Amino acid sequence: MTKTITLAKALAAVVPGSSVAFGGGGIQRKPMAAARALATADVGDLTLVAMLGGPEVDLLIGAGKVRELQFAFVGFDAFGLAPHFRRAREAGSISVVEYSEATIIAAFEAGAKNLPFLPTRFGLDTDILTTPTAPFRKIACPFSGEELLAVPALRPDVAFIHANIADRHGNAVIIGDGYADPLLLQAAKTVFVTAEKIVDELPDDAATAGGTFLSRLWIDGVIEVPRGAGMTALYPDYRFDLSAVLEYQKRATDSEWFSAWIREQ
Amino acid sequence: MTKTITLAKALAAVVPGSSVAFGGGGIQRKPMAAARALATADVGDLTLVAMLGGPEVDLLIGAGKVRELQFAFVGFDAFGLAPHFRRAREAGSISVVEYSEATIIAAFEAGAKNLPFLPTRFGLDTDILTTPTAPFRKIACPFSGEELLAVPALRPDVAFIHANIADRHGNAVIIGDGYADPLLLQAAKTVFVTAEKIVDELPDDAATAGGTFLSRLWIDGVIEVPRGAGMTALYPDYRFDLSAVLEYQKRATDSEWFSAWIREQ
Amino acid sequence: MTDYSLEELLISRMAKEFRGNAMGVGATILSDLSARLAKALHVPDLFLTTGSRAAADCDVHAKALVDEWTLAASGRMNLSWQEMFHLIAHGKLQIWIGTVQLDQYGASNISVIGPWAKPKAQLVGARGVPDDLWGCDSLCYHIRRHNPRTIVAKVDFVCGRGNEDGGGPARPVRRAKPGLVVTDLGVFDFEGPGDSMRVVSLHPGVTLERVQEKTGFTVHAEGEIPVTPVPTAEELRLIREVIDPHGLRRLESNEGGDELLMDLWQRETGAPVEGRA
Amino acid sequence: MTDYSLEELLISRMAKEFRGNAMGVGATILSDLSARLAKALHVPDLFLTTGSRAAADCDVHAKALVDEWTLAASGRMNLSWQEMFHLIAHGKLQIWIGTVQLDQYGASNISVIGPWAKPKAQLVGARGVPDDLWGCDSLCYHIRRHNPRTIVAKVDFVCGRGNEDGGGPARPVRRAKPGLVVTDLGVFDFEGPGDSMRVVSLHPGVTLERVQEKTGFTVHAEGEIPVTPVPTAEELRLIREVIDPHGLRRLESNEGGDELLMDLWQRETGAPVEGRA
Repeated sequence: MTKTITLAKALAAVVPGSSVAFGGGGIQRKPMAAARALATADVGDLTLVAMLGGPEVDLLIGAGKVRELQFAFVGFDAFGLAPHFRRAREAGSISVVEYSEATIIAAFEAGAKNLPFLPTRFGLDTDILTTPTAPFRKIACPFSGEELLAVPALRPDVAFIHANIADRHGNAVIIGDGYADPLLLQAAKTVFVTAEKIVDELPDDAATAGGTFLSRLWIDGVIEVPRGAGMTALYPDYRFDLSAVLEYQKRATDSEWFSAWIREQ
Repeated sequence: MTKTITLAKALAAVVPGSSVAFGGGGIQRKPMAAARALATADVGDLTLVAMLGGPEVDLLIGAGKVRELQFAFVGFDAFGLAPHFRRAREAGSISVVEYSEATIIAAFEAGAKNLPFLPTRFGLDTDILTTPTAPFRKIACPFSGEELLAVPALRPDVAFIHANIADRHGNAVIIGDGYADPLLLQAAKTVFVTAEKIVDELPDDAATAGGTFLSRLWIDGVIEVPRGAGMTALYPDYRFDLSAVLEYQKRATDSEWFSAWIREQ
Repeated sequence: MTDYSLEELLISRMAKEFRGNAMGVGATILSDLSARLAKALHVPDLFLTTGSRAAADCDVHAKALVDEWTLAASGRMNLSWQEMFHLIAHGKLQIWIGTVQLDQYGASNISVIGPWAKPKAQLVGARGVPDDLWGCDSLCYHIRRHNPRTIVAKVDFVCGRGNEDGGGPARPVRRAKPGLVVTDLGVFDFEGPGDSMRVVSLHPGVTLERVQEKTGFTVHAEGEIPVTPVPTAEELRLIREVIDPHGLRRLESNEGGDELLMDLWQRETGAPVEGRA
Repeated sequence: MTDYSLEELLISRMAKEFRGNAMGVGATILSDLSARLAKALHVPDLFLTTGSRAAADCDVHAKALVDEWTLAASGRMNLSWQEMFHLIAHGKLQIWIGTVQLDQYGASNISVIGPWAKPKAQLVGARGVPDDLWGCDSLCYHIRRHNPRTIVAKVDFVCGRGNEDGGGPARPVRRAKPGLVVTDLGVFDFEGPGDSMRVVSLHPGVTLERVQEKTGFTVHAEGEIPVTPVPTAEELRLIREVIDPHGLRRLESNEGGDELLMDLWQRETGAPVEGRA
């Protein structure tokens, strides 16, 4: 039973108002091909979900596709801030729900467990609890009475994860840092994996054996997209494209440059 | 900084009244050498914790070391029931706290997260909630109101886990089924790993790469114990010793045979 | 018609219940063999976790007493128990549970016989049954010997919940209903009055009278009762040549016992068993 | 006395804070280099997760812009983020956070400048700071430019909590206290009146007056204020030859910028950079 599909077919699962999540972190292993395709698709009013957002989030904000962003971080790691995200926030043109890393992981983990919430201690006593959109509630431990934070489950409608390699059954392997992807995978209602390469059977070699295995039982479709992480890095396939990253940061808010860039796929 | 110690030194961490947990499952990868050494040590009144108890639990009950057992299963898998466990329960001579697999995993996971409890849906509507020693409480989800089960954390004082291989830093690899050991490892206050072999550096080969890696940060001591799983199986090092298993089941409650067997290490 | 054993009939019948893109967990020999048969026959994308979580999503192999040695080569992932329970929470589990007691509303018990506080017989504990209850569409059961001590009016300890409360209060996640039951006499479900046990089919040669006599309550039966379909030649070939050439299924028959175990062990390991037992 | 840069002074000072058998997480270049220096010098069992969780518990290597390529060979585990947060929950984290704002009671902010609802400047978001707060003994901070906009009376958004509530209510698990702070002017802690900021040492050539002038509130100072110890020859050798031969630390200096980045990139990859930017 093959789960190999096209990117177009995967994108069709995103409808106006959908919540769409992206794996990877910062400028590492971002599903850039999927995000760029989504930016030119006829669908908007999206809620984006990303623990550590990067250019994929920024370009969708720039393309006007985003109503709300649920995030713990958006940036280009050591290479600076995200231009469209900055501009949109400073203009007040998108809604945001601000998590921390551990609280958004708890939200994914609640989804992965098919539970409505999970308790955590992370985030207590900080201002992520004080924002008008904060989704958290304080609860008391039913045994000890300790004050804890209840984090409601996040169940994104569609998640895109980029992997190094996948098989036709829908299994995939991430060789580098898995970030929150294994939990996002389990929390999302529909999951698409873009992979550099789709093979008949995953190799059982040292390179993939130390990686993060994503089971076909969680995955609805796999799409072969060479260089699917675009200008972000995919260990060990390619480093990030530093000139492209720096150019994007400089020029992204130039609308002419940006609309040409978005289409150049 | 080596974490290599002796079994005697590890056993000294167990004091009267300690809660002691064992990894593995049924008759797979049981820390039998550690359990047999504990059975002849001058320490009793123990609380044993095992998701899937096997001969290690049975022999400690037989040796009169156990006041209370916290468990989801005790048996010899396809090869029958545990003789001392049966006898002790039917005589009412030990206290038991009965979990299911998922609820004891939730208890370990709460411990792993350093939280006082975790919610779950598993176990609802069954009689594990009705026993006089049941540790659970029903709670309402603070968001949806859904009835859930709160499982308090289990934090065993000492855990013994048997692994295929460990390094002197305290890292270890389990090649076969990890059972609940990765979470038990994180929940227990003190963790000892017995391993077939201790090496300077863990090999980075196909055999170990697919296994479960246990980090030195969780582990207080590693002990080299060849055939440390005794008559239970350790993939891929040895199959279980079927004649020994069957003999134990037949003769364990013969006190003369049993006290000779316990000492025959 | 080819000759077949009761175990072969049961495996063939049990195999029909699996669907694809989900786990078929083999916690007992018969459930394991039935999942393997299903995958070999008509559910190629069944996700097997027979024997070991470390060799999950493996291909169909011959069943062994120690499966890891044969399954590891084709196992596609090392499935952690944590992830397994996440899969279960998402309804991706299918299982035939080998139960000790089963009652008229489909509650099951593998923990204790008699009062829990001081049991007449301590069995293995509730194990994963209270969990499977929240991760399956339905819980299917097999019972080796259908008699009034195994098929009872009310179980002594509820591991898997039955229908006596009509499925319990309305909840966002529905608990599994008791599904099919196979015994040495027939196939049953819980579509009788008040969701109680009902005869689905009787094995060749078994009468309804014998079932009633061997059951601790009155089993509902309606209309013409079909005969349980017997295994096809292809099913028998797969069972005998592919998934169970050593004959582990005999452990579930009257042949079961230490001698058969030792014999299977010798076949499997090639080594003569030491004369310790 | 050997010549040294400010960054080298900071790395040397920061390295002194690590203890063994716990993680030293390098989320910024300076924190990463300081953890590597600590491991190379005096904390051999420091658990590094520099650059990538997939190459965790690696040996000391030369820092690179893309660390995975160099660290993977010696990384001992693929540390999942879930397990990382379990380790953090058990207090096994040590981190120097590069903060944007820090206030007189040690609260930190990397999320927004100005009102959260419509910020004057959107930074990166709270990231892991609200979490580290519950997994460290203390949260240490570094700030590149000490001035009244970075060291402020009160942060605009609390990512890491400060001492203004005396540590908050009594709890079974204590939240981290603000620990040391290093800036381009000196080293500070929060042992001043009411657990407010206090001068620990001033970097060579820096006066207390300059610190007061550059701080958005009055920093507590008492007695003879020591000079921050300067890096030893051995520390400088390790920094320059072992952990940062390419000189990534310069990104934290006034030299930082696209040109330096491109130069480092070329050294690291050996390839000339395409003239796209």
